[in-house]
Amino acid sequence: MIQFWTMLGLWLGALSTLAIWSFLYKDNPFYKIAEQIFVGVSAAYWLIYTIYNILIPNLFSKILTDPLANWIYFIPGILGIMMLLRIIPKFEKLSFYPLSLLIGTTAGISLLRFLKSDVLSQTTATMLNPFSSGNLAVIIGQFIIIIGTITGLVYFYFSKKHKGFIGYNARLGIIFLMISFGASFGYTVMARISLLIGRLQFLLGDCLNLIK
Amino acid sequence: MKITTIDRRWIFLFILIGVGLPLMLPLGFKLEVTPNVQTVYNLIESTPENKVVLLSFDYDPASKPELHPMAFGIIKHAIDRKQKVACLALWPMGSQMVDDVYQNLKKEMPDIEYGRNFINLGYKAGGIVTIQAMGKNLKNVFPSDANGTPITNYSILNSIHTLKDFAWICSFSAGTPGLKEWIMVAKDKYNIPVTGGTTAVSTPGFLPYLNDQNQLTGLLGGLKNAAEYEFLIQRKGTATAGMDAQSVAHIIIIAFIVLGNVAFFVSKKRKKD
Amino acid sequence: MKKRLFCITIALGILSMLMSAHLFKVTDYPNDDGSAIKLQWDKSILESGHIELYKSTDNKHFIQIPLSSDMTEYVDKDSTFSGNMVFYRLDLKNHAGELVNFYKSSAIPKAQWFNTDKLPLLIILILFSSAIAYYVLSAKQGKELYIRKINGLDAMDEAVGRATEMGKPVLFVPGIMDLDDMQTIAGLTILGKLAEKTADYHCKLIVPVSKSMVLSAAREIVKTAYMQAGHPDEYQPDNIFYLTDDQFGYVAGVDGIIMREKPAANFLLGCFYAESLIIAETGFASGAIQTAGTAQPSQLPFFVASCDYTLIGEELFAASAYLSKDPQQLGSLKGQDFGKLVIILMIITGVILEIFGIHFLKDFFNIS
Amino acid sequence: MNHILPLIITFLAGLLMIVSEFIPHKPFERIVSELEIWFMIISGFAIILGQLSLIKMNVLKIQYKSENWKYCVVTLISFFIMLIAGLLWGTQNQGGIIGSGESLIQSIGSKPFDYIFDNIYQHLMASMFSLLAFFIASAAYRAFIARTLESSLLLISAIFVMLGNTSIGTSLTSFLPENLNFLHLPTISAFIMDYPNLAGQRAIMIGAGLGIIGSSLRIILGIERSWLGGKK
Repeated sequence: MIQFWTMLGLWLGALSTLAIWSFLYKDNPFYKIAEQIFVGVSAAYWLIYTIYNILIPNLFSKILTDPLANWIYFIPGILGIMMLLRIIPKFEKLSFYPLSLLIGTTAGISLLRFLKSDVLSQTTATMLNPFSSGNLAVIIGQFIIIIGTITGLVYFYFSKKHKGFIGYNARLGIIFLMISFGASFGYTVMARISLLIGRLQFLLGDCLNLIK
Repeated sequence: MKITTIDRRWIFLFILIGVGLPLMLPLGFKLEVTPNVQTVYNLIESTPENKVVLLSFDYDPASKPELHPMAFGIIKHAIDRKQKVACLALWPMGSQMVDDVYQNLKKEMPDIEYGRNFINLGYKAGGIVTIQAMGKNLKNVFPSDANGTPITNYSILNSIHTLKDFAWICSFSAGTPGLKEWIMVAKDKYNIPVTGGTTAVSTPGFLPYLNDQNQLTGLLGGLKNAAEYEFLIQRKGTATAGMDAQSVAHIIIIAFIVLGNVAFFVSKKRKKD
Repeated sequence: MKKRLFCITIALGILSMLMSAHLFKVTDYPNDDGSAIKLQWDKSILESGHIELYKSTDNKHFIQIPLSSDMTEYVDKDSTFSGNMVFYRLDLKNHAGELVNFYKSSAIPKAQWFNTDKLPLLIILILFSSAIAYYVLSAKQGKELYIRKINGLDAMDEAVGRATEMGKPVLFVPGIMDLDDMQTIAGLTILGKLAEKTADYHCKLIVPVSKSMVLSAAREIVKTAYMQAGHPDEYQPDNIFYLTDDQFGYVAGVDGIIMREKPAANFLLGCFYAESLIIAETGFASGAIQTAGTAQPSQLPFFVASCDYTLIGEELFAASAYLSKDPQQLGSLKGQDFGKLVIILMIITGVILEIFGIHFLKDFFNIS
Repeated sequence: MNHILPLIITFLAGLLMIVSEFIPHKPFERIVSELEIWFMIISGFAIILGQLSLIKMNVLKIQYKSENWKYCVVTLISFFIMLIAGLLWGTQNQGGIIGSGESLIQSIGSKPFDYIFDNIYQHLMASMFSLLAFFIASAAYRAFIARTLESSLLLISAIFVMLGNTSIGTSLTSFLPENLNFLHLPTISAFIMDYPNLAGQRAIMIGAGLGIIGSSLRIILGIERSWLGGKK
């Protein structure tokens, strides 16, 4: 019995893969079916996931076992229900309250997080002594980092026209951005081909036994 | 110009074939063996017969494509050199990885015998604390193997009391706990040669350990190094096939880029004329 | 004689206490909420054997704290600390396990009201915020503010116009993250402006989303935009819909929509991960004009490669100011530019100081 | 006017988050972690909203027999099968309403929810993800044409890095003598990754960081209120 289900599983996996890939040729009924199954199954998956891993442990189990000690969780519970009330047009505006709490929290957290980890730490990382190494390539490289970062920032300057000295720097900045884009593109190719290798190992190896 | 508007489905087809074929028929592109890989190979090659070695499987299925071929190659090499292989896992799923490698090895190597030259000790929680405890007394930490059979039933671990009795230790590591913990305890404290295999992403973090003190004795980092190892032990495995597929795919992409540029310049010239 | 011996014993005792204070230091852990104590001991202690650490709240009953043998520092985090004195004893044992020596010390855990480690962060925060606030206020008083051209946004009118002519819809994809990502919010702000345009042109606007809260916000934004454009009756909530929370499930759905509805203009603005290229390439194959924008450095190359216009990083956040030309928004953009100027100056000063071996500036702003 | 209270809530929530970063004293840290749980709970409720939208849209399409309506039946069926499987027998780690389905595990090998996850969902995900291998090739073909200075740079740095990362790159330049090591493709590729690439990434990160700081401040101060729909 279990063998049948394992076999069926392999078939389902292979069919799913081929149906998705068929999209590369053109949109077709097989892709449409796979797409709809994907949307349906994954939506239900995340719903079940949320119920079991977020709502039950963080809210329901707390409120049901000891409502008095956990009274504070009635607040997010009520806010959550206010969110749900969007379904009824009359109460639509109630969802603004939970939304404003979330957006305010998000704004506060992001402000600090990006100030710290993206702005300040990247700035201090660029404060380097270009001559710290005896290796010529490293010295050139460190100069490139300093100049590239500064001119890249000039490119993002909005309140001045990009001409003259600023324009010159901004142009240099976009050159660095382009080199950077090309490099990350090239670097990612390997990882993306690996995904295809993984799929083909499943199809050719696990399903068809063509890989030794 | 027709060629600039080439149907992109041709590209898709080329990529599919270019990746698929080498997987079935590995080409075995010549690989330059990097020094770190050669060091790992030499370590195993120079270990005397009948010594027991320890392999730690610190990864889960997500890192299987990269680390599995390494584990397979190193175990095969060690058994070919008549060493005895003990495996354990610091990650819960690691024990299944050991089983998987063992099942595949058995197909290729009839002289492998569970309990005589191979054993799966299974998973133990605790990370670095577990390693330290093994440094004091191995059999207290692993009284039985992964199937629950007492290890005294098998002959393989007769001569092993603590970590120090292993000839070398290798960790296939996808994160924490993993290779780093093994270096800290097994190498730094007990001075046992430690080597390892890591995913390409985490490799840079281990390079500082390849130093004068030999905190790491060689390292396999990513699929490319795994393929080099397969080249050294002369076995075209999944890493070689994977690396071949990578190379072919890269060549195809570059060829199409060149084609696109040629077509662009030809059409530009014609417009001028 | 006895007296002298007594004196020597006392002196030795004091000496050993002084020594132990030097060798085994126990202090309040700084900049915390009073739930941790920092213990440090000298490396020389470890040379003559192994150590065991004990702690007590009443100086009578000691319980052991597990340590690994090579540590010289330990932070005792205990949420039950109540501001009373805590006592610690460090036992030194030889290889046979016999007690050779011990050191005792104590400390009171305290909570602080300001984390002094974060002073540089506060300085920069106040500097940037006040710059932004200053420019917002001066803009409010009617000061003219210039903003440079942002390519992708100028093309928005053209793209919507083209879609209308062709009788095809416009597609907006706000990325796969929830409202807790500022990129999503920035994308939704642009959606508002886009919706005003599609309302003006009477063009169909499709917005598939991947997170329910984004669904609520997007509907509200589009609804208001249609009201402001004077076409509240044309707002169709069902054109803004949820597909699934799953990254690739969402992409599968979006790809399907692109191939079936064949929108003439795609706007991909928000937080994108690996799905960026799948959507952009499918959009290209369908022949749409594509404008993309994200602050994810890893995905920008793919948008640059396969879309007609790309908003790079900060340009995504400048878009709402650019499109609305609202003086307050433009003012805050000017404040951001001031921030950039400060950073460029900091880098240049920092590099010069580093060359001369002065690490003060770098160390000051290095917040762990 | 009914936007005043939400704007005040936003302001206070944002301010609280910022202030608590600098105050280690109780109870600030606790409030922040508590709010994070609230966030999860509220978005947990919101997810139901999304599912209702999904069901409604599909039902409407079926009802009005709009184009491709038959596929909407597939969506609904797969949604409910997965949902019911999860509710009745639970998932790998949790039991469901009618238990953990031990007898089913005996015959299928895992719970129905996990069976669908392992054999359909996971494969769909991996296949969709693997489309990138094809698309990255077609995007490269189209974009990497030396039309302008910018696109030439894009092209050159991409090709160097691509070649440097595989065995072909190694073998192409392996004939070069040791003292010309800096011309080896892997060396050039590593140089591009470590320096110019890093510089570009940094500029984007710092710029985007400032953009996020600016937008966050605008939201906290109530200048940016498009998420509430209204302008003023």
